[in-house]
This record gives sequence, C-alpha cells and structure tokens, in this order.
Amino acid sequence: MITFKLNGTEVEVEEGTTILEAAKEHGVEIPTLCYHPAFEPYQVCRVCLVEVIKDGQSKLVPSCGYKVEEGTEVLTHSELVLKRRRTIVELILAEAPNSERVLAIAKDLGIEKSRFESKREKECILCGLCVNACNDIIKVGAIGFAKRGTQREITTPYGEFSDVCSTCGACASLCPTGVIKVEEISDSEIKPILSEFDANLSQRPCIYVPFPQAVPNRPVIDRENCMYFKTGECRICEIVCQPEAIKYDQDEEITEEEVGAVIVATGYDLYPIERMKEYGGGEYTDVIDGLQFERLLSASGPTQGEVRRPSDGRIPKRVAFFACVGSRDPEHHCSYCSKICCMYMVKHALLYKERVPDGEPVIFSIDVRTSGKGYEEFYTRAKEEAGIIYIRGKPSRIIKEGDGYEVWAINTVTGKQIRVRCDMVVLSTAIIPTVGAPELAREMRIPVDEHGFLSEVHPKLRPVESLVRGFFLAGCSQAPKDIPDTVAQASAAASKVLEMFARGEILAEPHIVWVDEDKCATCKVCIDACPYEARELDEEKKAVVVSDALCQGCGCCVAACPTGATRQKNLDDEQLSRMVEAIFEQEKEHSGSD
Amino acid sequence: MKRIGVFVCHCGHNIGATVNVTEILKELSRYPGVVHCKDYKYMCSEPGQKLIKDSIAGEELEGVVVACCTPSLHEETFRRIADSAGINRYLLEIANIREQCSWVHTDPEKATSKAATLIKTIVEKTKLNDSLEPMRIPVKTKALVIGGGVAGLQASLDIANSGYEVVLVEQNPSIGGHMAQLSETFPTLDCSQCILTPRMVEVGQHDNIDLRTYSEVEEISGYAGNFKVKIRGKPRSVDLEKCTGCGDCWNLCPVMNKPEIRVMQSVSDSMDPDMRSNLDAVIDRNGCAREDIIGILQGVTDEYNWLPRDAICYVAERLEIPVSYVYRIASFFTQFSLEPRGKHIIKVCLGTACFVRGAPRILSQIQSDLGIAPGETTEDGLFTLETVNCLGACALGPLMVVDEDYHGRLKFTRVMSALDSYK
Amino acid sequence: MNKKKNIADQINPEIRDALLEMGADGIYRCYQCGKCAGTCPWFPVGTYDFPIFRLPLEAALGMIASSEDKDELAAEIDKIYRCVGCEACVDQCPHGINIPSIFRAGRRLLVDFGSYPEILKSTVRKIHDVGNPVGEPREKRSDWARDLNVPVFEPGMEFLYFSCCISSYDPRVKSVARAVAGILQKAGISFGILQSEESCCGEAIRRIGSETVYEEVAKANTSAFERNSVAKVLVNSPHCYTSFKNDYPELGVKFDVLHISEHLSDLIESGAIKPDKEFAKKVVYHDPCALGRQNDIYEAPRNVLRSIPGLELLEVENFNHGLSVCCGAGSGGLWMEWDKDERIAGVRVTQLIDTGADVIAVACPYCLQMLEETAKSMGHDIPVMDIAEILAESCL
Amino acid sequence: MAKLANIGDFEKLMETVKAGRESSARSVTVCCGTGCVASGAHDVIAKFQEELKTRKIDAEISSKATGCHGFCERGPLVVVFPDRIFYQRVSAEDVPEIVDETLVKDKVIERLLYSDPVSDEKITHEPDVQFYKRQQRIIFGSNGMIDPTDMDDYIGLDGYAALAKVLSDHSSDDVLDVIERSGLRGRGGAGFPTSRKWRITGAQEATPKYVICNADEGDPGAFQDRSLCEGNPHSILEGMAIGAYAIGASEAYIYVRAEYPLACKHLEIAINQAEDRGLLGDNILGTNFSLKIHIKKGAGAFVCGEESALIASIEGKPGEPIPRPPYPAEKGLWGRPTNINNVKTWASVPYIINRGADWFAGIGTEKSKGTMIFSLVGKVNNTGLVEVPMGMTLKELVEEIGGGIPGGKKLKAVQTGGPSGGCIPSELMTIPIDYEELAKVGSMMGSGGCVVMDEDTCMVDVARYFLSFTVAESCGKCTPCREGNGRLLDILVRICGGDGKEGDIELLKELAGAITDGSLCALGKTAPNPVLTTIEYFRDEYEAHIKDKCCPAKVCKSLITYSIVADNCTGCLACLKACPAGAVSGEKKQVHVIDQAKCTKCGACYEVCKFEAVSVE
Repeated sequence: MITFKLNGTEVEVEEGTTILEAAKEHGVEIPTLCYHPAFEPYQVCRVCLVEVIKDGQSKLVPSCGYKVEEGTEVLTHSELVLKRRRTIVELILAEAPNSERVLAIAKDLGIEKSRFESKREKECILCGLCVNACNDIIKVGAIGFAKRGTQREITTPYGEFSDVCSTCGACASLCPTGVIKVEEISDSEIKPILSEFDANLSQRPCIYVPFPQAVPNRPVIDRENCMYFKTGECRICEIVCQPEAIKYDQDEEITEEEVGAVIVATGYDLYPIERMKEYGGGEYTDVIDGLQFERLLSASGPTQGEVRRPSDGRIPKRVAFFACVGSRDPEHHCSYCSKICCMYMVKHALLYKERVPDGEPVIFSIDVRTSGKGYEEFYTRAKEEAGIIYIRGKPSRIIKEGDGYEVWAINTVTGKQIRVRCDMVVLSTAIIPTVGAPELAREMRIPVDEHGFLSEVHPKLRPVESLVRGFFLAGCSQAPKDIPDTVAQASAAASKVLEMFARGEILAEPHIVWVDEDKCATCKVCIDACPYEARELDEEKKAVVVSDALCQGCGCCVAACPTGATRQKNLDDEQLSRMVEAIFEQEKEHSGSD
Repeated sequence: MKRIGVFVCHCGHNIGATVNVTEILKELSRYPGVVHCKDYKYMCSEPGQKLIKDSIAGEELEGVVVACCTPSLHEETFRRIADSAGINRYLLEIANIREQCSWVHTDPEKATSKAATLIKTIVEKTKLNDSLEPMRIPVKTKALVIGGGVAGLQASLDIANSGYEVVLVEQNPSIGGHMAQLSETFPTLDCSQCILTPRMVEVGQHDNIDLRTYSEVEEISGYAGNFKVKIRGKPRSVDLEKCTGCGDCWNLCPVMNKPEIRVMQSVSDSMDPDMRSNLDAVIDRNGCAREDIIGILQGVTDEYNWLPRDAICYVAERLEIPVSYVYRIASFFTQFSLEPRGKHIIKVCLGTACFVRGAPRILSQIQSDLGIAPGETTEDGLFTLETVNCLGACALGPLMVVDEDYHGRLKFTRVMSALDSYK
Repeated sequence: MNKKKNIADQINPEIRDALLEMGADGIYRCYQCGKCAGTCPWFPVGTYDFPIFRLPLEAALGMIASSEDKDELAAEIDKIYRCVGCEACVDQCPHGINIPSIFRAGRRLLVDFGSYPEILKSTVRKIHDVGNPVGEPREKRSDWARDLNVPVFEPGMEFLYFSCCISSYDPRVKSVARAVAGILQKAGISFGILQSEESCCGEAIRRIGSETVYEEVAKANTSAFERNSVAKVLVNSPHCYTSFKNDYPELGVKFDVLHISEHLSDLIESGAIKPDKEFAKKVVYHDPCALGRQNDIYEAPRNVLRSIPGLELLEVENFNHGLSVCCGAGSGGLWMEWDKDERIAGVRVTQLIDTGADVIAVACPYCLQMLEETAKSMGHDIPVMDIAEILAESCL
Repeated sequence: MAKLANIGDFEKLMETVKAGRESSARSVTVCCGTGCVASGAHDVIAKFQEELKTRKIDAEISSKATGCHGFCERGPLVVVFPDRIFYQRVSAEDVPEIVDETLVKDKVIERLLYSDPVSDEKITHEPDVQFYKRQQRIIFGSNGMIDPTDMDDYIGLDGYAALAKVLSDHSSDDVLDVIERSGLRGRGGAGFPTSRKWRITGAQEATPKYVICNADEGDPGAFQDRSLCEGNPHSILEGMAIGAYAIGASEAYIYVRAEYPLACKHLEIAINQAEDRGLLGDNILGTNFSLKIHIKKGAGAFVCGEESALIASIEGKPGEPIPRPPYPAEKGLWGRPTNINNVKTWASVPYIINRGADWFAGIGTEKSKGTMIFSLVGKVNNTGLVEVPMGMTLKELVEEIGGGIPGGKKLKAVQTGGPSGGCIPSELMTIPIDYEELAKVGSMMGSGGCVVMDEDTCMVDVARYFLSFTVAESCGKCTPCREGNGRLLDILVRICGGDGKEGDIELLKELAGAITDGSLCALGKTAPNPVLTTIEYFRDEYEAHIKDKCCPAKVCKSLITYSIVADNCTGCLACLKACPAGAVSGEKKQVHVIDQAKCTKCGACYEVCKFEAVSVE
C-alpha cells in the first residue's frame, strides 16, 4: 500500500492506482474527456492535470495515467492547476463549442465562452476514444488518425465509406462531442438495437438492465448482438467490472423442481402492428401501438414523458386514436373484443392533453365499453377535460401526406365522409396471448382455445382452473382483462392452490385399474398403451405394477391386455356384459311389441 | 342380489317433456333387483335429495341409481347424500337421461324406451359395484408460477405469504411484465410503476419465493400434487451473487447497433500484377510484420515516388493490419506522399540559417512562377515543391536542392534560371 | 290531396326475405363500423355521398327502393346502380359482408319490376338479341381475326380463346385480341375461336340484375362449349374469367379457365415466348378488381411486364395490389353516364399519372376503355395498353 | 580483411597500420562534407587524383577525401600535409597549380590562402586560421584526417583501442565509473548525466536490453551529427559498443534522419567493415560480448527526435510520444530497458576511455565538462561547425571564431537550442556556454544550433518562424501542443500582419505557461521558449508591432512600404526588371514609381538598386 497526501490529507491506496482513481475513491472529482476506464489511459486531452510535489519539486501530470508515488503530495485543485486547466479547457471549447460535456466542464471552471474563435470544420477534439475503441478494443480498424499537428483528423482511409466497418456504433456512443456519425463512416444499413422494454422506441447497449426499477436489478448480456460473442473481441464490460461478475462462458443450466400446483400467468402481447397494411402499420414510423404510446407518456420512457413523434421528435398537434384495430374482426384478425382498449384510449387522450395543452386528441371508435368500476365516470370526466373528439366510425385508410398523415373514415352518425389530417396515429391493437405461450401450454398438455388463450374448466363456476387438474390460470393468459380483474383472478388462483396445499392431499376417483399378477404374461403391451405412463414392469414380481396416483382410469390398458390380467374397479368385464344384455332384453321387449 | 333404488328426475320439463317418467317408473319397478322406484320434479333440489336419503334408510337400499342430468353436474351432490345416508358413495350411480336422451330426441316414445334402457344398464352396473374409498394422494406443498407479470406476482405473494414455497419463472431478464411499461393506469391514474415496484421488490426479497428470471419452463411431467418441472435458466453471462448492480458495465458498453462483421475486400487480384510483384519484393526485403511498415513504405516510395492506393491496400492485406493503420502512417511522415509527385522534387531549405538569409523570398518567388504552393505538383507533373527544415549545408544559405543537385547562395533573380535546366 | 309524409322507418319483412332469397349476404352480421365506405372508390371521388355501410341494416329493415315518393325512389335507384362491384369493401369488412351481393339483390328486384336505368335496359336487350352489348351482328364477332387465319375451334385443340365482346367488336380494343392471337400463334399453342357461336359471358348483366337474360346467354355458351367438347378456355377479360370460374359452375358445368396473363407468364417462364425487343419505358400496372382482389392474380401480369427488357415497372404508392382503386367500369359502370368530373376513373388516372409512368398497363378491356377515355377527357395523352399489346410489341 | 580472433591480433594490426602512415609523408586532403560537396568538392578530389596519376607521383603523394573540417563558409577546403597548408574556396582549375607548386615544389600559393577579415593578413597553416585557433577539436579532430570509408585511417588514430582496452581489463562497472568521473552529460539537449542513465538501464533485470543512437537531428540550422556520421562513423560505433558493454545490451539501433543519405551510406559501410574485422557482431575480438547494430532510417518527422516517439517509429508505429513514466530506461523499445544517447555523446566515449576521465573533466566548467560542437550559422562571417570547450563565452564564439557580423552590421541576438531554445540578446553575450547558464537565461544547450542574428532581423518574425516550425512538426496528439501552439502562431502571425491587439502579450504568456506545463512531450513543452525569450528581451519590438504598427527591423511585410527616393533615382530600370510583381513603372531616365497595391514587399528592388534610391519605411 502507498501513502501520499491528497489535497492536504494523508491517504493510503494500493500500489499501481492512478491519481484519478485514488481521488475518485476519496470523493475528489477530477474532470476527464479522453479517459475511459476500459482503455489504456491515452492522456492527450490534458484536462485532468494535477500538481504533484515530489521532494520539493512541483510539476503538472495527467492524473488519469500517472500512478501514485510514495510520499508525494498531490494537489488536484491548486491555484496553478486551475489556471492551466482553464486555458486548456478554453482551447478545447474552441474546438467543440457545442459539446455538452465540454460546456459542463467549462462551466465548472467559470468559463462561459472561449476567447479563441473555432476554426475546426468538424467539432472533433481528437480525444482518440473512437479510434482506440475501433482499433484496440473492437479490433476492426475502420477509422484511424491521419496527418499530424493542427491538420490531424479522424477519418476512414481516403475519407471514403469503410468496407470493414461493422456499424456497431461504439465510436458514436463514446464520442464526447457527438460529432462522429456511423452513417458517415459506413454506407451499409444501420440497425439500432431496440430496447424491448421501450417497445422499440429507444436504443439500448448489449449489456443492459431493462428498466431502472428492474427486479433483480442485475444486467444481462444480449448474446445475439454482443461483439464478444461475434468476434471474441471488446470485453469492455469485463474490464470495468470491479467485482468481476461478468462470466462470458456461463451456459444455460437445467434444474428440476417438484411442485404440487402450477399457476400459468404468461400474460399477453399486442397484435403485431405490421399486419394492419391498410393503416401503414410497420411502414409509417408515426403509426404506433398502445404500448409504444405508453412508453412515450412514461417519465422513464425514451422521451422522458414528453409526447414526441418517433419520426422527427416534433410534438404532435393532433393525434388520432383508432379503436378495435384487429379486435372484433373475425374475417382477418381476432374475433373477440380485447376489453381494455376503449379505456386506455380515453386515458391516452387525457394524458396527451395534459402533456400537450393545445393538442387535439381525436378518437375513432364504434363503441366505448366502460364496463369496470368507476370507468364510465372516468370516461365522462376525461372527455370534458381533454376535449376529446369522438368520431363513431372505423377508419378505412391512413395515407401519408407530406410530413403528416390523412385518415380516411366515415362518420357513421352523419353518414358523411371525413378526412382528418393528423401528426400521429395510435392503433389500439388486439390483445393476444404472449408469443410462445400457447405452444408451451400444448406441450404441458393444457387445453387452449382457438385464439391461444388457456381454456378454463367452466367460465362461470371454475374460471381459474384448467381442465387438467393441478394447473391454474391467471391474468390475460386466460382471456384479455384489465388489471383489477387480473389481480383478482391471480388471488383466486392462489387461493385454489392454497386450498389444495391446506388439505395436503388430493382425493382422486378410485375407479383405477389393478393387475392380477398370476395372469400377467409380462408382455408389456399395456405399458405403451398407458397415456399417463402409470405402468412399469416389476422384475421380482414378474408382473406389471400400476402407480395408483398416476392412473386416471381411462381403461386403455384393460383393452390392450391380451390376458385380461388388467381389470378396472367398478367397471369389470362382467358388469359390462351384464349391461349389454340388459340393452338386448330391452330391445327384444320393444321390437316385439310394435 | 342387491336391493337397488331408482329415482327418476323430471328436471322441470327438460326430461319430463320428452320422457314419460311415470311409464319409466312402472317399467323399472318390475326390473329384477329394483326394490324402490320414485320420481320427483327436481331431484337435485333439497326435497329431492331428502327423498333419496330417507328411501335409502327406509328401504335399506344397497345401491342407488339416480336418473337425471350429466354426472359432471350433480354426481358429487348425490354421492354426498349417499355418504350421509350411510351407504358407500360409489354404490350410487347416475344415469344420464337428459343430455344423452331427452335433449337429443324429439320422439317421446323412443326417448322413453331409450331412457329405460339407460337406467337398466346402470342398475346392472350398480348391482356388481364394490364399495370403494377415494384415493388420497399426498400433495407437495410447493407451487410453480409461470410468468412474472402482475398476475404472477400477485399469485406468488399470496401463496408465499401463506407460508408455502413458490418458484416464479419469468422469461425476461426482469419481472414486471407489461404493467411496468405503462405510464399511468385507468381509472385512478396511479403511476403504474409506483404501485407495481413495491410488489416486485417484495417478490424479489421474499424468502419463500425462488425467483428465476431469464428462464423458461422446459417440461412438466407428473400429475396434480406431484409435478416434476424442468426449468431452463438461460445464461445471463453475469454472476448474480458477485454483481452489485453498480451500472458501470451498462453505462460504458458502447455497442448500440447490431454489428455485422464484414471482411476487407482483397485487392491483390484486382491490382496490376507487376506492381504486386514489386511490392512482394519490397516486403520480402523488409519483413512482413507490423513493425516493418515504415521500411516497406520507404521501399515503395523509392519505387514509385509516391504511395499508390492499391499499394497501401495490398500492404495492409499482406501484413494483416487495417488499411486505416497504413493510411495513418502514410499521412504522418512527410517523406511519404499520398499524391503522385512530379518528376523533379524541389526542396527549398527553410532552416534558421537559410531563413535569416532570405529563404522565404526565394520560396515565394518559386511559388508565384510555378503557380503551386509547397506540397503541390505542377499541372504538367514536372515539379513538386517542398519545404525542408535544414539540409545541413547552412554555409550555402539560402539553399535549394532539386533531386540530388544542390543550388546554394541563391539570389531570387537566378532562381528561375536554375530550374530551367530541368524543364 | 297532399298526403302527410311519413318520415318514420318501416320494417317490411317481405322485401327483406326477397332480398335474402336473391342472395343478399350478412345483413344481420354488420355492426355499421363504416370501414367499408372508406375504401369504396366513390370515397376519393369526394363529390358523391355513398353511405354503403348502412345497406345491410336497410336490407334487414327491408327499406331498399321502398319509398313511395317518386323523386326519392329515383335517387335510390340511382344510388343502387352506383356500385361498380369492385369488392374493395368486402376485403375490408371485419365480418366479410358482401355489400355488392346486397346491391345485386336490390337490382334483381328492380329489374323484375322493370324500373332500372334505360341505358342498361338497352344493353340487356342487345345482349338478349345479338349476344353482345355493342349491338353488332353475331357474324361479325370474329371479324377481328379475319386476316390472322386463326382456326375455328375443333375438338382436340388444347384451348378455346374466348375473346370478350368488347375486344371482339370495339375497333380500339380489337388490337388486344389480335395481339393475344399473334402471341399464341408465335408460341405454337393449339387454340381456336368459336366465332358466331359465342355470346356475351353475361357477367355484367347478371350484376346489373337481369338474372334471366344472364341464364340465357350462359346456357347458350355452355351448350356451345359442350358441343365442341371444350376443356380449357383462355380469356383476356377478368370479367369473363370470374364469370366462367365462379358463376357458371352454379349451372353444373365444369371446364378449366385461364386468364391470358397467367398463361403468358407460364409461356415466358418455359421459354416458349422470348420478349427480346426493348420496350424502354416506365410502365405502371393497374390491378383490375375482378382479376386481383376477387381472384388473387397479382404477380402473373407483373411477371409478364418484368420479363420485357428495358421496361421499368412502377407501383401506385399506397393503392396497389389488394388496395388498388377500381376504374369504375364494373357491374354496368361502363355504360352508366355519370358526369365527367364525378368519375372514379378520374381519381385512378390521376393516381396512375402521379407515379411518373410513361404508359398505363391494364389487363382488362373494361379498364382499357374507361381509363383511356377518361385520360383523354382530362387532357392527358398518356397511352393505355393491355399487357398483351405490350408483350406483342416486344416479342413479335 | 581477416577477422581478428583476439585482442592481441588487434594490437598487432594497429602497430602495422600506424607504421605504414609516418607523419612526414606528403599528402593532400579535400573536405567532402555535404557543404563542400555542394560547392563542388568532388570535382576537386577527382582532379587531384587525375593530376597525381598523370605525373606518376601518386605513389608517394596520396590524396584523400575526408569528412567535414567545419569551416563550410570557405569550402571546398584543401589541406596539404605534413605542415597543413590551408587553401580555401579551391576550384578544380586551381588543382594543377597546387600540385605543381605546393606538392612538388613545396611553395605556398598566396591567392588561395585565407585572409583574416579584420587584419587582412594571409594565414597559411590551418591551426593558425582564426576560425580554428580558439577551437579545441577533440571529437571533430580526426574528421579532417580520415577517409570515412577506410577503417584503417580510423585505426591509425588509435581507433578501437578504447574498445580493446575495455574488453581486455574493464568490467562494466569500471566503464561506468570512468564515465561518471569524466562528468560526461548528454549532448542531445537536456544534458542528463550519461553515467546515471547507463546505470539505471544496466540495473534493470528484464532482458534483452537495447542501445539506441539518436541521429535524428531535426533542429533546423544544426548539422554536427550529420558531419560526424559522414566524417567519422567508426567513433560512434566504438562508443556504442563500449556503452552496450557497460549496460549489458547485445542489440543496438542507429536512427538516422531521412534527409541524410550520405550519413546512412557511410554508417552502413562502417558497420560492415567492423563486422568483417570482428570488432562488431558476435564474440567481438574473441570475447563473449557481441553487439549487432541495425540502421533505421527516419521518415521525415522532427518529433521523432524525442525519445519515446523515436522508439515508436522503430516499432513501426506513427512517431507519437508516449507519456512517461515509465521511462525508456525501464520500459523502452519492445517494452525492454533501452538507453538512448545523442551521436556526439557516443562519439565522446572512446576519447574518455583512451585519454582518461580526468583529462575530460579538465575541460569545460564546473558542471558542464568536455567540449560542445556548435553549428555557427546565420549572419556570421565564418559559418561552420565549431568545437569549443564548455565555458567559452558566446562573445568569443561569435566574434573571434565566427569572425563577426558581415556587412558591418551590429549583433542583435544569438539563438541557441533550435526551435526549443531561446534568443539571447547581445547584452548577455558574456554568459559562458554551460547547460545551467543557458537555461537560466531561458534558452537551452539543445543539439548545438547557434544562429547569429544582426540588426536586420525582426525578433517577432523569428519567434513566428520557430512557432511555424514546431506547429508543422507537432504530432498533434495532445491539446496544449496542438491547439496551444497553433493559437500562439495565429497571434504572432496577427501581430506580424499588423493587427496585433492590446493584451496579446499577456495572452501569449498565459498560453505559453499552459503549453509548457501541459504538453505531453519535450517538443510541446519547449516550443514556447522562442516566444518567451523574445518577449523577455525584445518587448519593445512587440510593443512597436502592436501599438505603432511598425516593424523596427523592417522585415514584417505588411508593416513596411517600399518607395522610390526621387532625387537618388537615376531611372536605370534595374528595379523595374527585377520586380516579380510588375509593381514598378516609369520610363528610362525618368524617376520610377512603385504601385503600392501590386507591391508584394519582396525587397528585390531594394537589393538591386545601386543608387540607394529605394527606401523602406
């Protein structure tokens, strides 16, 4: 360990720590521009200069790369340091007058504007982060420095489009002045990694936490896009992770659990907007679905709660909301009503008006179903407050007109055509089961209806139990429903499970099969016949054994057993033959009579 | 022979309208084994049930057949009556003469005959029924909840708070489902995340809940009460114990677009062959590693007087380094030029000695006459003008060197004549 | 005496049952969402109010052409004959209700009462008399092929080429039939024509509402086909195509029918036809409703156009394939006299021209006539050509 | 050339060579340094060989092309041995006369002798020439006497004796002690004690270690390293071998500047000869010490004179300095311990070993030992390379050796240390040549450039010139140097252009401070020195440029105007013909007029006019 004086106080740090790291550990903030914790300190911007006094001699050194030396005194904000730092930051500010980071550092030092007029065509401060990332970390080498002195610049060879750039965007996200643009480096299509949580309205890195309040609040690596899994390079997250928690070689693990009951609450997804061809779904960027508009409204969303158009970020003056998009449409999409769209459209209109006071929400709908508690009152209040224009009629087309859109519809109350120009359209697409859930259910042999929603035993009497015993349903996996119903149904399902656990046992119908060991010829035909895998061959007894719990009394084995060794309680062969005889006698009596 | 009691239900007019119940009673009372026959308008109602219960006791019946609607509706109700009446509940059977007879037939006569047959078969079955006890299967008191949305959270909490263990499997990296994405919820306009996050945290910290995020249910086997579940935990590539959630990694990961790895197009076959053989010779002479780059480029400059683009690309290809790196070296050193240079190179010395002896005046003279600035080449490709910082012959300042010949102690009047000899 | 006018709606089950019986579909399923009316070609025209979303309910109430007032009845009759049968509304209706079938049922009632537009009456009479809507004598039906030595159809020939009345008689549209014949001969296809034995396929007049005359010509045609044991029929008009494919089977007759674009596309693919001459023009293809939306044939005509060297195929933005706008000539529209600036074809011509194309390509004689005439009346001199004509220019 | 198996063989060889060259033999040497070659030295030597052959006396009298003697001003130089008759400005035509008169008849040719500019007295013998008299030529001593391509010449003058001595009875520590006692300091510019640098590198465990000779010499106006490499390459190789032995390195590089082709050639020849003779390569002189020396050619970047940039350039990277610590001594070339010294430092080592540390310590001042080679250039009569003992005052250097200022002009300032050095005003001429003394006045020893400036030099323009050099040569990596020096240059250009503003001087100082403290490498840190020293000593000139918008030395173009003095002008059309911009108008015999709009202020008319009719205001 090394001891040294930091701004007058004695401090101890491990050997090899740089002054910047040591200062950060002790709460002293030193400005940096070309520093990145994962890179070799490039030490060129010189913004992080500090004064080091070593056996009486003082000199200025870059704190990002200079390692702490025993017995020296470090002054991070001495009068000389501030004087020099101010001049250097002014020089950088002249290079990049509009960069937020540089302006922030300048403001801390009390600099409003640089005395030097900016001559640079591109606001690049040549900190080298992009070049070092592209060459030493991502190891593609699409861009590099060129020339030297005041002519020094960052460019692709000959300033032409690079043929090796992988458009990963590392250079653009590292640039402190935001001057480097991927589309200027490569002419191939740039596909941003879209945040699933933000419904594809914002970009996210490869290692990410879906949203700030995520539980567990731990990141995950998107192996499909992460450079390490593509080329074995980068590893930035591993380098910067102090607790060394990054495990690239971690593979999936299969674990087994024994449970008594299963509650299926796989939730819902929205009907894909791309299928609404007549509304330009998936083609027009400002035609979005309900969840995307929720993200626009949400404070933690891509626009921090401001309603802005995904295409150009302008605040839309008039927003059209379409009801029943894909719902109540047996011919092409979903036949059922998705129940919650009417209500969340009213909410959308109200919140939109709140955010954009001079905005004009227009709702195209055919009915407004406000079936929940307090819903009708909310609907009435919202219409008044938000000044919603309700047009009764399902629109037929959305046509792009200039930078806005024109909605073709019929006002079925007046019977007249109406063409509404608006800046953005929110389609309330249908609720469908979460992608993959129906397949999962079928694998678990839980019955599913034709839409993929899970089938309940009885819609009225046993709505939370699946037809297969032990499986319970909750939420939109069973049918579209709003949050109050979902929570209620979840509690119901839970209580059903608790009922089972409380009893600790299940009463099963006794009419299962048994095996007459002497007759059993161990031919094992019955074992394959049993759909519930309830039968095994017991070697010692030289006979097949039935697991009482697994047997569901379906009788397949009885039919398959050649020797009649397998018999079912209360449905013995003898009983069956008696019943058949009874039928014949009845027939003889009646036929004889007419 | 068991003493069997038959009870026929009218079910309002559901059965009575198409099946002649009195006819049935008459017929059944004569049937061997049937010692007691009664009917009632709603057998499943309280009085109907009481009738059965009393008859069992009164007539000491050993088997009961109730002709009414589908067993899935009231089998349980009548079997409970059998229990309370003291006989084994499995000695009571249901004959379904509604869904399987009266509802599906219109001809009363045939319906009545079919109903009688149905009842008779069940009577025969009941005669040979043994008395059985329901099987008691022990239940594992642990629940699996699939899906970490608001529904999954609520169900898990209810079960866990009752003291039982729960395994919550969520396919996304975090629980919260779509509700976490909402801004505010109708009709109360609560902030959706504000009311959901406490639940999520509670689940996250609940010691009865084994939270499995970024996992999927692979397979479920077994039966109610004893399921075996295979859960596939997708690799997060992050060790959850060690990770403190400090955020350094996701704030510093720079890759924001889907990377598409592309390989440098080879230039070796599209370039002209003898340049390639020259370059091979230079590379063999200087070595084929990254540190020999400067020697190689000097070799190329000796050969072509400048660095053609194909040469730079080929060298990069042979040394397996990015073209941008070779371009950087080529543009850094003054000896290398990326533009074709003239036949003759004019170097005007601007060293201190020559400078004080009037070199700038010589330079401006040449510039105005040839019409090119330092670093440029004349249109006809004859001359390239360059400035150098000392040629080591300060005594002859101001000095100019053309290719290899030195022209010292220049007077601006004689400058242009010196150049004529090269035209 | 001025009878006080009764403004209340009435329910008259008789008309409703008659309509149902005459094929009106889905009058109970409709929840008046209005989506159909927005896609109707009359919508972009913008000057004619055509609330077709009310039709199912009116049919359910039995209020089709039921008012006593003379003017109102005339307006209603005019409204009923506005539908051009393009079925754009059917494609969009959430319940797949066939609005045109309701119009057709109403028209059959009107035809039975004889109170339907005069111009259509004369067309029906002509078809009844000479088997073609133009009124030309039957013998002249194959005049278009006189100098092409196109053989008369004999049993054993692979195809019967059934050239629609318009492309048989109309001087301008004849060149389509000639182009088709020329191409087939070049490709060495065994085919023939029936000359005067043919009569109009009856698609239009059935949709106008005269079921009787339709059955007349239909039976005449089928008997002619049976007489000559015709197995495969080649047509160049989508209306003949939909008539032979979807309507004639109701008469219990079975034969294969192939639209010319499908056959040409196969011939090009197999190499039988080699379009070698350059046709260096920007061409926009207009999807005929009877071919595209109603019978799902979109790619075949486009393949034919794409195979022609130098031809640049354009699409009308937002209004192509299934979302294309009708030319307005279907279900009798060809003959109705709607005034000039209130035409569906006007909207479509503007859309086609806005793509910047040099040539409009069509695959239906009705579209050819309607678009060409409207374009001229609007002052555009853009040529309108059938895909067969274009292909002929490139491979003959 | 048989390979020497052991030290004994070497000593035998040295005796035979020395014997062959008795000093009385008559011979003629012609200086073939770049300066003299530029004036036609090659023709002169060729003519001598031809003449001697025709007279068939080439057997007794030998002719030799040697390295640079130092007195470039009077090149091509010929010296006739044994009594060293010194002829200057010899052209090929003079050769027959020299052969007949001096070589055969031993008569001196007056007209070729050097005449003392002050006393106009003819001086025949080289040592008496005023230029050489005050010099103490040790490292440069043998330059004029040996043919760089002939190894025996060098051996004849005790060449490689030091190496043999070291290999036979010195351990590496002994060598380090000798160097330490000698007080030798780095001749590259910073003056870091050489022995301490060798000790640090030697002490590192990591192997292999490297030794580098920095022959990049980017300073404009300095060409001593070039003349040494061309004239006496073997002394450098011997010095490097001794150094490598002391440090324990077995591989060495010489980094030569791209613009010195002749130096590269001679060094290569020398290395090959030494290897053939077994004085380099494996098992030198049969001992277990071996040393492989490679030559790396620079590619035109002054910044590669800086240690870490030089190493980067050898490693094939762009010449951009790397932050220190770690210093090259711990982690240099390929990450291994590396010791870098200047050409002159290596060349001094053999003499110290041969003549002993005390001899070397006896020369120079208390802290700066030994001699320093200056390239005396600029406005001085005797331009050339001068080797003087430390401690001599600048006044003696410029006036006595330099022969004063031509054209009777007054001395204004002397600039030492190249672009990183400073301008020392005439009042301070009395300070001695010493690392610390020069640093005290804001300049530095540097690699030995010494530019003399007279009253006609504008100090602001000189500062601008040096800044334009460093800005053009800066690698551009760190902000203070790239942007700071860039802005310094802009301000100076503005001042020279006549739109200097109030406060510019303070701004220059503030910027200079930030650049010196903030830059990553020495180039950046020292770039502002010329500006700081010119402000310090010539602030009045800055004030004149800024406030009065006039250039006292009449150099800054936008501040001066050329006009015709009517009464002196004789209308001889001389200036009219000379003017490149066609700004002069007027008929023969008429008073001419200069059109100020067209005049580019090139000064051609002023120079051409014989009647002082052109005035500069």
